[in-house]
Formats: sequence, C-alpha cells, structure tokens
Amino acid sequence: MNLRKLTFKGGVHPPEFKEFAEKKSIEILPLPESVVIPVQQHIGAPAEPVVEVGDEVKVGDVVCEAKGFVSVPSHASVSGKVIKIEKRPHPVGGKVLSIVIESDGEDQKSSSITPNENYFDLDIEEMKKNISAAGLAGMGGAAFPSHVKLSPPADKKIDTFILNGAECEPYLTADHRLMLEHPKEIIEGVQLVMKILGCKNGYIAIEKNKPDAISLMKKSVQETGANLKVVGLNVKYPQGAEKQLIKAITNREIPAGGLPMDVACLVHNVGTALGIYEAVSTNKPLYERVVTVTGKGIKEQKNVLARIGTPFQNLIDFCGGLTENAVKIVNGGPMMGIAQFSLEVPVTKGTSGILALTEKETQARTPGPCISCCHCVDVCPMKLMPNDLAKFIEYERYDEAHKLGVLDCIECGSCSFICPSKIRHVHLFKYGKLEVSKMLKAQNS
Amino acid sequence: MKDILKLGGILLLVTAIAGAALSMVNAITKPRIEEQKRLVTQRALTTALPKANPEAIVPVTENESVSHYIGYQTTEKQNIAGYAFVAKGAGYSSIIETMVGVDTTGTVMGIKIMQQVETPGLGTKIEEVRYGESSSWFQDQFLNRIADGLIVDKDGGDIISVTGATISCRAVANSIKKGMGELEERLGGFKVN
Amino acid sequence: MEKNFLVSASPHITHKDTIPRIMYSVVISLIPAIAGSVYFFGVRAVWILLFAILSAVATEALIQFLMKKPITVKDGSAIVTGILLGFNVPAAVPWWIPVIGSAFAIAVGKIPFGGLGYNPMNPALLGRAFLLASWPTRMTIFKTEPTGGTLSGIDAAAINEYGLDSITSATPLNVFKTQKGIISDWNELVKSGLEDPILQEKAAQANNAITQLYDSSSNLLWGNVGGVIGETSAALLLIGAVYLIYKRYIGLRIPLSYMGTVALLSWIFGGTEGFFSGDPIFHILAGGLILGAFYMATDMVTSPVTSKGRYYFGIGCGIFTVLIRLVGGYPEGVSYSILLMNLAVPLLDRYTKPKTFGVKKK
Amino acid sequence: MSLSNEFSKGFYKENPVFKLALGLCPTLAVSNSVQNAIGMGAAATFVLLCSNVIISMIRKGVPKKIRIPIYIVVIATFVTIVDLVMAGFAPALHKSLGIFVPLIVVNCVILGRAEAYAGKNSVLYSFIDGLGMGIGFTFALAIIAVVRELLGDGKLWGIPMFGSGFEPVLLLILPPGAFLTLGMFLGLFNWLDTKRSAA
Amino acid sequence: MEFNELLIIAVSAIFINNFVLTRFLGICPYIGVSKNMDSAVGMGFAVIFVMTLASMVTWLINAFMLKPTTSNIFYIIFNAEAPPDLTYLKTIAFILVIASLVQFVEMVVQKVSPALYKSLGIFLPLITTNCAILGVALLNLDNDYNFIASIVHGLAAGVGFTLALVLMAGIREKLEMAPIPKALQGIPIAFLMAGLMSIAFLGFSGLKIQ
Ligand SMILES: Cc1cc2nc3c(=O)[nH]c(=O)nc-3n(C[C@H](O)[C@H](O)[C@H](O)COP(=O)(O)O)c2cc1C
Ligand SMILES: Cc1cc2nc3c(=O)[nH]c(=O)nc-3n(C[C@H](O)[C@H](O)[C@H](O)COP(=O)(O)O)c2cc1C
Ligand SMILES: Cc1cc2nc3c(=O)[nH]c(=O)nc-3n(C[C@H](O)[C@H](O)[C@H](O)COP(=O)(O)O)c2cc1C
Ligand SMILES: Cc1cc2nc3c(=O)[nH]c(=O)nc-3n(C[C@H](O)[C@H](O)[C@H](O)CO)c2cc1C
Ligand code: SF4
Ligand code: SF4
Ligand code: SF4
Ligand code: SF4
Ligand code: FES
Repeated sequence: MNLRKLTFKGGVHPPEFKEFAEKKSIEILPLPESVVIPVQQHIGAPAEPVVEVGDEVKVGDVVCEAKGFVSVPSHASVSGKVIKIEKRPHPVGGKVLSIVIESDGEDQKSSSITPNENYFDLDIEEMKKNISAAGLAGMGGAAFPSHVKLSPPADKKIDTFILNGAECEPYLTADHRLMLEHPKEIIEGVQLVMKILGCKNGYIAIEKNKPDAISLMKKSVQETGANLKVVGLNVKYPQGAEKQLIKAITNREIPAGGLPMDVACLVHNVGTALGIYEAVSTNKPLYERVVTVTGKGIKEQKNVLARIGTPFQNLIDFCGGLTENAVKIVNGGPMMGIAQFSLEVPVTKGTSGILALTEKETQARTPGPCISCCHCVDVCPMKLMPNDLAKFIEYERYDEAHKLGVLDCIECGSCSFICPSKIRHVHLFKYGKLEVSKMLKAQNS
Repeated sequence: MKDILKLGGILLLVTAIAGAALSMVNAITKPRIEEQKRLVTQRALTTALPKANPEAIVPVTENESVSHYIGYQTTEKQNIAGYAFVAKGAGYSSIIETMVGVDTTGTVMGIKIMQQVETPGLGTKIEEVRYGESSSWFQDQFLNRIADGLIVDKDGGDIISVTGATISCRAVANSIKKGMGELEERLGGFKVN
Repeated sequence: MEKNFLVSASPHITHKDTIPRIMYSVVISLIPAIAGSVYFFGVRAVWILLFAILSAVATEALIQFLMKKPITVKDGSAIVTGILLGFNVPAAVPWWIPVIGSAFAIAVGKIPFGGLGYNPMNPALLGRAFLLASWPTRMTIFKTEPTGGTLSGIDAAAINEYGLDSITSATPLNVFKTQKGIISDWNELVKSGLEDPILQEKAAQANNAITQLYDSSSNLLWGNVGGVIGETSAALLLIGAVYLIYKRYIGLRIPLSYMGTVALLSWIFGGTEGFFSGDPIFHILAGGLILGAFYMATDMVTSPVTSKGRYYFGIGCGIFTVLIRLVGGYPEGVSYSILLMNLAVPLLDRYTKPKTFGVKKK
Repeated sequence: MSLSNEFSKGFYKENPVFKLALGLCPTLAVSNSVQNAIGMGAAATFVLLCSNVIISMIRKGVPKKIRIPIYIVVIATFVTIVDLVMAGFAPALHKSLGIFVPLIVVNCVILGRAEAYAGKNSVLYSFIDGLGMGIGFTFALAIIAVVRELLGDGKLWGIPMFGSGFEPVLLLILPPGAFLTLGMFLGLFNWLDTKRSAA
Repeated sequence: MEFNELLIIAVSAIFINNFVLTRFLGICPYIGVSKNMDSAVGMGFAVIFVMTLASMVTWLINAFMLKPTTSNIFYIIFNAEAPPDLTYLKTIAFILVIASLVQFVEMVVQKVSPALYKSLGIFLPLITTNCAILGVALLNLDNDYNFIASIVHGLAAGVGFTLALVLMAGIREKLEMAPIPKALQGIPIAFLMAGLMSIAFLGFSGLKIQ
C-alpha cells in the first residue's frame, strides 16, 4: 500500500456510541407469533405474491416472486399459515402490500434448503441463480438486488471487489459482530463474489475503530489463504458510502451519476457477503438478518438475529423494552435511518438496526437562518454546496438546485449534522430531488 | 427610401429650428456668461490684492499662459502694489486652486480659494465663513505672513487647520508656499524690508 | 396504548454547536482583549463597550418588536456586533458615538436585509465606517493614558490644561503615514529644484521617527500604543483567536492569507528607501490588522463559504489594506478593505464552487 | 379625469421619484442641499413644462417612427436654454449642479412624460401634467434634501439650524447618504401604501 | 499624455469617483439590470463598449465641429471669417450622436455577430437614455481631456460601472432568497445596498496615486 491516507475529503465525526452493543454477541430472537413480509424490500420492481390467504408455508418458501430482472423474491421466515395479504406500514414509509404469516411455532425449514457439495465449483450462472433465488438485496442500506450487481454488462470489466465493513454509522454494530463471529464464512462469500466476477483485487475494508475485527479478519485471511487485503480505514462518517469507500481504497472517483462498475469496482456489505455464501453453499434464502437494537432509549442494547418480518416491538421487548424517555425510533442508524411512527413495522432485509433515541438527544430542532459558516460545504463528501442547495430548494428554484448538483447528493446527512443552525438539508434535498426529477421529466417530454 | 428621406428631412428641420432658437438664446446669454467668468477671476484678484487698483491688475504671460499678475496702485500702472498668482495643490479629493496676492516684500496680502471639490462638511470648510463674520477664518490666517510661516499646526506650524481636514489645509498652505518660492525665483527675489 | 414517536427526516443527531454557542464563544474569546483594553484605557473602555453592546441589543430587539417578528437577541450575534463595534472606536469618544454606531450597524446593516445570516456586509464595520465618515474628528482622537474622563468625551479640564494635542496620541500608522508624507513632500521639493532647510530638517526627523517606529514591535505586540479600543494589543487578541481556532469557529485560511498578503506587499512597497525596504512585522502588528483578520474578516456571514474563496477573500483584503495604508486617505485600511471584499463574496462563492465529487475538471 | 386630479397626481399617487422611480440620478446627486434641490427641481420643471407643451402641440405632425429623436431634440433645446440662462444669471447654482443640468436631457421623467402623456394629450392637459409632475419631482428632491441637509450639515437653505453643540451626521451629505436616504424614503412610501390598502 | 496621468484617470474613474457610487450616473440601469448576474454582465459589457465609443466620437465632434478653432470643419468648409463657437450646442449634438451611434452599433453587431447581438443586443437600446453615457462625454469636456485621455476615461468609467453593477447583481441574487421586510423588498433594499456599497467605496476616497 502506498502512503496515501485511506480516506476521502470531507466527512464528519459524530459520537460513535458503538460501546452499547459492540461487545454483545449475536443473540437469536425467539420466533415471533406472526411475521409481516412486504413485497418491496429492495430497490426495483415490487415482487408479486404467489401465496394466498390460508396457504401453509415453511421457512424459506417463496411467498412473492421477483418481477423482472431488477427485483428479488421474498421468502417465508416462519412456518405457518398465511393469514392476510394487505397493506401494512413499512419501515421506509407509507403502507406496502405485505404477506402476513402466522407462525405455527414449529419452524419447519423448506426442503429447498440443502447444502451444495463442492459449491465452490458450481457454474457461475448457477451461483448467480442461487443468489437471485435467495432474494438477496444489499444489506448495507440501499437494498439493491445483489444478482444485478453481480451481472455487469459485458463492456464493464470489474477488477476490484471491496467488502464494506466500514459500518460508519454511529451505534450500529451488526456488521462488526458478524465479522467477529463468522469471519470464515464472510471470506468465503467474498471469494465467491470474486470468482463470479473474475476479479483479482479483493479488499476487506474496516474502520480502524474495530481493531478486533481487523486483526481477526487478517488472521482468517491468512488461515484460509485467500488472496485478499484487509485494510484499516480512517474513522470518519460516511466512510462506508461506496463512492467514498472506493475513493479511499483505489483513489478512483465514480463519475457523477455513475456506478461503481464505471470504475471497475464492486462493493458489497458484510451481511450481503455472508448471505451470498449461505445462498451458494446451502441454498438458504435471506429470511433472517442481524439487527442491532441500541440507543439510550433501549434498556439492554443487543445484536439480535431476527427473522425478516418480525415487528420492531418484538425486538425491543427482547431487549428489555424502551426507557421512559425514549421518544424516537429509527430504522437504521442515526445519520441515515428513517424515523418510525409505530413499532408495528417489520424488520426488512435492509434493517441494520433499531435505534431508540431519548428526548435529550433529539431536542426539537427549529432551523435557524444559515449563517454561511461553511461547515456544511467543508464536510460534504460529495463536495456540493448544501447551504446554497437548501436555499434554492426552499425558494423552489429547482433549476438552480439541479445545476448545483442536488441529484449527486447521497443523503449522508453530514451537512445537517454539522449545521449550527440546524437546517434540515436532507429533508429538503429528498423533496428537491423529487421536484427536480419531475422537472426533468417535464422538460424531456 | 423616399420614406427615409422624408423622415430625415423632418428631423433635420426640427433640429434646424432648435439650432436657430438656441443660437438666439446663446447670443443673449453669451456676453453675460463671459462676464461672469471674468468676474470670478476679477473678484479673486481684488481680494488677493486689496491695495491694488482693480482696474490695474495685469496678467503676465509666459509660454502662452498666465504665470502671475502684477497689481499697480494707480490706473496708470505705476507703483507696483503686489503680485498675484494661482496656487494649485492636491487636497483630499481635488486639486485646490487658490488666488494668492503678495506684496513686494513677499508678504501675503490676501487669498481666495477659487476651485475645490473637497468633502462637503470637511474639506469644504476651508471656505467656511462663520456666522456673523464676513470672511473665511481659515483663509484669514494666511494674511501678513511670509512663506516660511505657511505651515499648518499638524506639521508644527501655527496655521490652525480645519479639524478633520488637515489634508485640505495642508494642500492650501503648501501650495501657496511653493508658489511663493516660484514667484520669488521668477522675480529674482522679493524686496527686503 | 402506544406512544407517539417523533418523526423527522434524517439525520437524527446533530453536532452540539449552535448559533448561540458559537456567538457566546466569540464573546468569551474576546475577554482577554477586553481586559487589556481596560488596562490600557481605563474604565472608559468598559463604558464604551457597554454602551455599544446595549445599543446593538436594544436596537435589534426594538425593531423586531415593532415589526412584530420574533425577537432573536438571545442568539448573541448582536452582542458580538456590539463588542466589535466598541472595539473599533477610540477610547476618547463620547458615549453617543458607540450608541449611534451600533444602532446603525443593526438598523441599517443587518435587519433590513433579513437579520442574522442575510446581511451582505459586516455590520460592526459598517457601523465603524459610518462613524468615521460622519464624525471623523471624534473618531481620530487617540490617547494612550488610562483616564476616566467624562461620558461626553474628554474632560474639558484636560483640554484646557494640556491643549488637545497632549492627549491626542497618534496611532503608529498615523505617525508612519504623516512622516512618510513629509519625506515625500521633501523629495517633491528637491525634484522641483528647491531646497527648504526647514523641510530638510523635518525630513531627517521623519526618517528617524520611522526607524524608531520599526523598532517598537514589542510595544505593538503588547498594546502600549494609541489606537481604537480593541486593536492595540496583538497578543491578547491572539489568545482569543487561538481558542476560536481550536473550537473551529474560525479557520486559518482567511487570517493567514490576509496577513501574508499584507506582509508581502508592505515589505515590497512599504519602505522609504525603494522596493523591499518595508517592515512587514510593523505592518502586521500596527493598526487593526490582527483584530480585523481574526475577528472581522472571519465573520461567517460575510465571508465566502468555499475554501478557495476564503483564500482569495484574504488576499483581496490584504491588497486593499496595503493600498489604503500606503496611498489612501486614511492611515488605516483594514475596515474598508474588509467591507470592500464583503461586496465580492457572492462572486467569490459563485466562481470558486468546489468540483463536485465525480465531476471531471474541464 | 379632472384637471386638478392631473395636477395633484404628481405629488403622491404618481410621484415620479417615489412611485415611478424615475429621474433617480439627479435626485441622488443634487439632494445634498435644499438650494440645489429646488434649483434642479425648477430647471427640470421648466423643461418638463415647455417640452410637454411643445410636444403636445406638434404631436399630430410627428411621424411615429422618429418621434423619440424629435422629442429628444425638443427636450435638449430647452435644456440648453436652461443651461445657458443659469450660467449667465445664477453662476453659483450652475456650478454646484454641474453636469446634471445638461443631463436633464436624459432624465427619464421628462422623456417618460413626453412619451406617456404629452404625445397623446391636448396642450392644456399636457401643461398641467408637466406642472404637476415637475412640482412633484421638485417636492421629492426637496424632502430628501431637507433630511440630508438638516442632519448632514445642520442647516436648512444654508442657515444653521442647531446650536454649535450639534455635530452633524456628515455621511448623509456624502454619496452614501443619498442612497440610504432615498432607500429609506422608498421603503417608507411602500409601507404607507400597504397600510393604506389594508385600511 | 503620460502613462501615469492616464493611470490616474483610470483608477479614479473606476474606484475613487466610481460613476455609479459617487457620481450618481447610470443609476437606472444599475438598479434595473442588477437583479440577475447574466444580464448585469451583458449590460456591463455593452456599456463599456458604448462609453468608449461615445467618448471617442464626441471628442471628435467637439474638437472639429463645436470648438472655435482653426480646425473647425465649418470654418474650413465655409471659409468663415472666424471659427464659430458652437459649444453651446454640445448637449443637443452629443445626445443625437450617441443615439445614432447606439443605433448604428446595434445594426453592425446584428450583421457581424448574431451571437454577440443575442447577448448584448437587448441592452443597447436601453443605453441610449442612460445618463452615464452622456455624462462621460460631458465630463471629458469639463476636464479638458485630450483624445487618448477621453478614451481611457470612457473605458474606465464603463469598467467602474460594470464593477458596481456586477457586485450588486451578485448580492441581489442572494437577497432574492432573504426574508427582507415587505416594504423594503425590491428597489428600496437595492438603494440601501447601494448606500452600503458606497460606504465601502469611501475607502478609496483620498487615494493618492503618483
Ligand atoms: C452515507 C452512506 C454511508 C454508508 N455507509 C455504509 C457503511 O458504513 N457500510 C456499508 O456496508 N454500506 C454503507 N453504505 C452503503 C454503501 O454505499 C453501499 O451501498 C453498500 O456497501 C453496497 O453493499 P450492499 O449492496 O451489500 O448493500 C453507505 C451509504 C451511504 C450513502
Ligand atoms: C438503476 C440502477 C442500476 C444499477 N446497476 C448496478 C450495476 O450494474 N452494478 C453495480 O455494481 N451496482 C449497480 N447499482 C447499484 C449501485 O451501485 C449502488 O450499490 C446502489 O445504488 C446503492 O448504493 P449506496 O447504498 O451506496 O447508495 C445500480 C443501481 C441502480 C439504481
Ligand atoms: C468621507 C471622508 C471624507 C474626508 N474628506 C476630507 C477632506 O475633504 N479633507 C481632508 O483634509 N480630509 C478628509 N478626510 C480625511 C480624514 O478626516 C482624515 O482622517 C483627517 O484628515 C485626519 O484628521 P486630522 O485632520 O484631525 O489630522 C475625509 C475622511 C472621510 C472619512
Ligand atoms: C467568528 C465570528 C466573527 C464575527 N465577526 C463579526 C464582525 O466582525 N462584525 C459583526 O458585526 N458581527 C460579527 N460576528 C457576529 C455575527 O456573525 C454578525 O452579527 C452577523 O454578521 C450578523 O448577521 C461574528 C461572529 C463570529 C462567529
Ligand atoms: S448499514 Fe448503516 S451503519 Fe451499517 S455500514 Fe451501512 S451505512 Fe454504515
Ligand atoms: S449535501 Fe448530500 S452528500 Fe453533501 S453532506 Fe449533505 S447530505 Fe451529504
Ligand atoms: S442518494 Fe438516494 S438513491 Fe442514492 S443511496 Fe442515497 S437514498 Fe439511495
Ligand atoms: S452549516 Fe448550516 S449555517 Fe453553516 S453554511 Fe451550512 S447551512 Fe449555513
Ligand atoms: S436618470 Fe441617470 S440613468 Fe436614469
């Protein structure tokens, strides 16, 4: 490695609060009475239900089928009976068609979950089929269908794969625990991905605030003899955002509006790599995931392995419940996560954490005037001018906002975090992006 | 084409009428304007050379421009009462022009600031006439001094400057001083008393 | 029944800095310099600062009350404006000078544009420029001795007893400028072929005075010189500045590029013996450069947000400062140069936008 | 519209400076003393009156295409007359108004009235309009000048108004004072308007 | 004329006696066209161009048609007894010349460079009745500038105007998005801003350039 610092320009240092859960081994959540499986847990077309009310299902049975290429199926995460197919609240917002399964408590696994012998020698297409059938959608937050990422167009050669173990969001420790508890499986997952893509360079990128994970990974890589480099990254949010990650490790810059494959890279999250390993080696679909239940508003912070579709309430109860002063529940981390109205919503493939924040931490922020302190400009990892963007969007000048690059914003929240005036940039940008897209559509037609 | 000619013709006609009207007005006002201009210099000269006969102040030219004036005591241009010249010095925001009269011994007899565009309320106070007085207190200080005494207080002299306008005052004093030096040279020296 | 959870857009945590926190930190950072001003100028300094602060706060509150807008004086920005305005007047001014100055700063320089964050120019400096243009004599009487004096200005007794001049002590830059003026007057005379013995004598003295000025850097550093209340002690101002830099409320780009430019240009053009004979240390320590560079050019509202823009801003301030100091109508150019560069901030921001990540440079 | 209405509209309702924002350069430049303001106002009123009358007299004979050049010639003629007469009979005023006397030619108020009013109305109405607008213009100049001269110089019409203790706000008679005072007046009139329409 | 003197004329017209901020010339376009940066820049260049050209042409008109010298063309053509003093016609002559000049420039630009016309064209007619142009011509006369000095003065006056205009446009674009009290929105705040700008430009007053 050269002497270049492994990082990117900008970024912030929010308080980490990883100590709540980083030492807690992953615990298995008792089976819930019922699960709610939304047909949309990924980016792309919603899946289509293939069961009907009253059907009996086993764990791992497909309950909704992918519709089109950029889409993934979902599977039953408990065995039991389909009792309802209706719209239910979704952690990403709004109500989404969901399949509600009442558990029979037996946890019978589907017969399709069978180990593949010599799975490493499977045909590449076969592997991709397994991954696609397992319903894998990126577990790093964006929930993009993994098989799509693994099938780049012929003209895009991928030479570098990066395993994203940055876990830069404060509080969250799910990836950290996975790396400590399943290092070998994760490394196998990485090797599978590299084999599928035929790429030579593999990196395991971990922020330096997880020294135990770095050393364990290094040891495991040595033991398995895998051709991988484990790199320690500077601790800085959003180090785990793929553009910034690729920049830090390879010094390549994904062009605006481009994808990792444009610079011959691919990034996957730790959880996704594990999922890929499981999908290829045992045909196990993605029906459970590790969720960090944490925050000052939780009595006992834990990392739990929960079935997809388990209501948040179950996880919180498992962790001793909420404290008196918990006022905000977030799906994900504090920087990018989504605040929830109720605890009815289910864990989805993208739920990396459930965060309960207390009153003190979330004091109502009344945005003040921008005092041009330039902090937001300094920290923006995309080198945008959030102060100007926010003003343009506030005054509905979408044309200028578009010219200033609002569509390049990755919504990392660094600007809002640092702003002394508590301006809600991300809120404005989410809205602004919609308006800009509308405007562009109108212009094109 | 015909249209353009016609329009041009009308415009020309209007302009011609205007021009004619103006030339008439000009004929009436021209003498007065010139008289006014002359009066400005004349008044300054009489202020600068109070002892000279106003009718007997004559310009001396050098290289086609007036270098200074000589004021005689009588209409017959006898007995030199003194000399006058225009001193120019860079003030705060303009070139300040002062008509200066000195007697034959090199003593200032009178000065009159003729042109300045200093800051209103600051530099313009070099022309201030205090309420109830009839002449400018600042300019009066120059009377009966010889060149060596023309130094403002800020530079260690005793000409009191207008507060906040040292620059303008210094310009007046220094330009007069310099002008007197040049005049002395031109005359080959003042008479010693 | 379930409780209602708060819902808002991400991020759900924010940095602990808030506007009041920043503003009050600035106030704290100014305490050493305030203490110094009391030491150098006596209790008068306290009164002047107090009047300036009260006037700024009261003006803001009153106007907002009359306009039926929320009253925002709690954010502390008016206090900072008040202190900095007070810092920008000489100690001998009567009480109404800081009162009117602060009122102008807030009522004309800040509120009409929408209040905190929207004012295009530095309010405190506008207040100072307004005072300087309106009452130039009041604003240029400096004294070095700590005195009580009366609130309406300098004691009448003192004026009678010593004459105005004895309590009027020129600032170092003032001395520098007049002396330089004498030397150049002398050179003029020589050029026109005249040699005036009096001026010759004075020119020699002037040369001497400038040399002495250059030798007095330690006085300049500690503040034992004439000047406006806040500018005299470079050292005390720097203590506060270090605190603000540590807190990241001010960056180094503006102060360093500003002072660097002044040092370079004054070294090249500032001397009496041709190019490269000026004394950069003198020019950095004398006058209000330290105050301006660390506290006023860095006012967030009125400086660029981009990092290149901040360098250009500092360099521009430096150029105008030296220009005004050396050939301008005033001995000091810091306030005007910052005001002038304030005007260019929108342009600087516009033309120094950072290159968006992933967008190729043309 | 009644004649008296035509006359009075120039004061407030259609005040050229405060409401129509016309003729701003001379307004700013010569409002540093009441004397200058009235002098300029009178000069402009004279030109406005004469050019309005002449233009409404010849309006029928003027071809549309070249009406602007012709108006300009007419206006320039009267401006020159004012200029010459002032130089001859009021040299001090002429000096302090400087180039703003010849610049009355491009004063938007005058061309504006010629184009908007005199070119379309009868001689009598044009005369009244010119008079009203001229006086309105003078009035605007004068009230700005009163503020600037009184506070900025401590005088009115050159006569000291305060005791010697008063230290005038010099800035007001300097260039910035012109902009600030006019800005404040414009704001004030806007505010009065909104209050009026609300009431 | 010495280079130094030309420099002084230029610096003075741009900074010390800025046409807009201290001489109060060209206020209408300064207020009217400064709402948006693109038009400010367009207008600025148009004014620089026309001012320079007008300085040149009016100087020639004055020197060879109005001034009572032996090079007066009426004197030469009509072989008059004494050269006529037509300087009293300067106002009317200059305004007509400037108006035709602008018209002419407009036509030429339209023919020669449609692209330039697109960006400058709309501003040209506005310029005719702009007192800054006539003002620069009259000031050249008042100051007795020679041909070169007049051109430099015209050019610098235009640059000074453009400087003030562009700075103002930058600021006003930002003010568009500020909670300015209702009564002050638009022209009043522009004047207040001009006043503050003018205060900053006081910093140049008294500048002594040698
Ligand atoms: C601001 C921001 C921060 C992110 N931080 C992380 C991170 O720390 N770890 C991670 O795995 N993915 C992170 N991501 C998501 C990655 O950009 C990327 O989508 C992911 O690593 C791709 O892997 P996946 O498809 O397996 O989810 C972040 C994204 C954004 C926009
Ligand atoms: C329309 C679309 C097509 C995509 N195609 C690919 C692809 O071909 N290869 C790939 O690696 N990722 C692809 N992605 C996924 C992105 O690279 C990225 O992982 C995803 O947007 C989430 O990243 P984030 O979590 O950093 O925001 C695609 C995303 C979208 C929206
Ligand atoms: C707006 C303004 C205009 C000024 N005009 C003048 C002026 O016309 N004449 C002058 O000598 N100084 C002028 N000055 C310069 C200052 O008053 C300068 O500080 C003063 O000359 C020095 O003070 P002193 O006269 O007490 O030595 C002006 C200053 C300002 C701010
Ligand atoms: C580092 C810093 C410097 C400041 N400097 C000034 C200043 O020079 N003048 C001023 O009026 N306010 C200053 N303020 C206060 C505040 O930003 C100012 O009142 C706003 O310009 C008003 O909108 C400063 C604030 C900070 C944080
Ligand atoms: S899921 Fe969130 S915390 Fe975890 S790595 Fe991704 S962005 Fe960071
Ligand atoms: S503008 Fe977007 S990318 Fe930049 S810091 Fe803000 S949220 Fe992050
Ligand atoms: S910027 Fe938008 S599309 Fe891109 S990762 Fe963030 S939320 Fe997803
Ligand atoms: S951080 Fe907030 S206050 Fe500072 S410039 Fe950005 S938006 Fe403005
Ligand atoms: S009056 Fe000067 S441009 Fe309109």
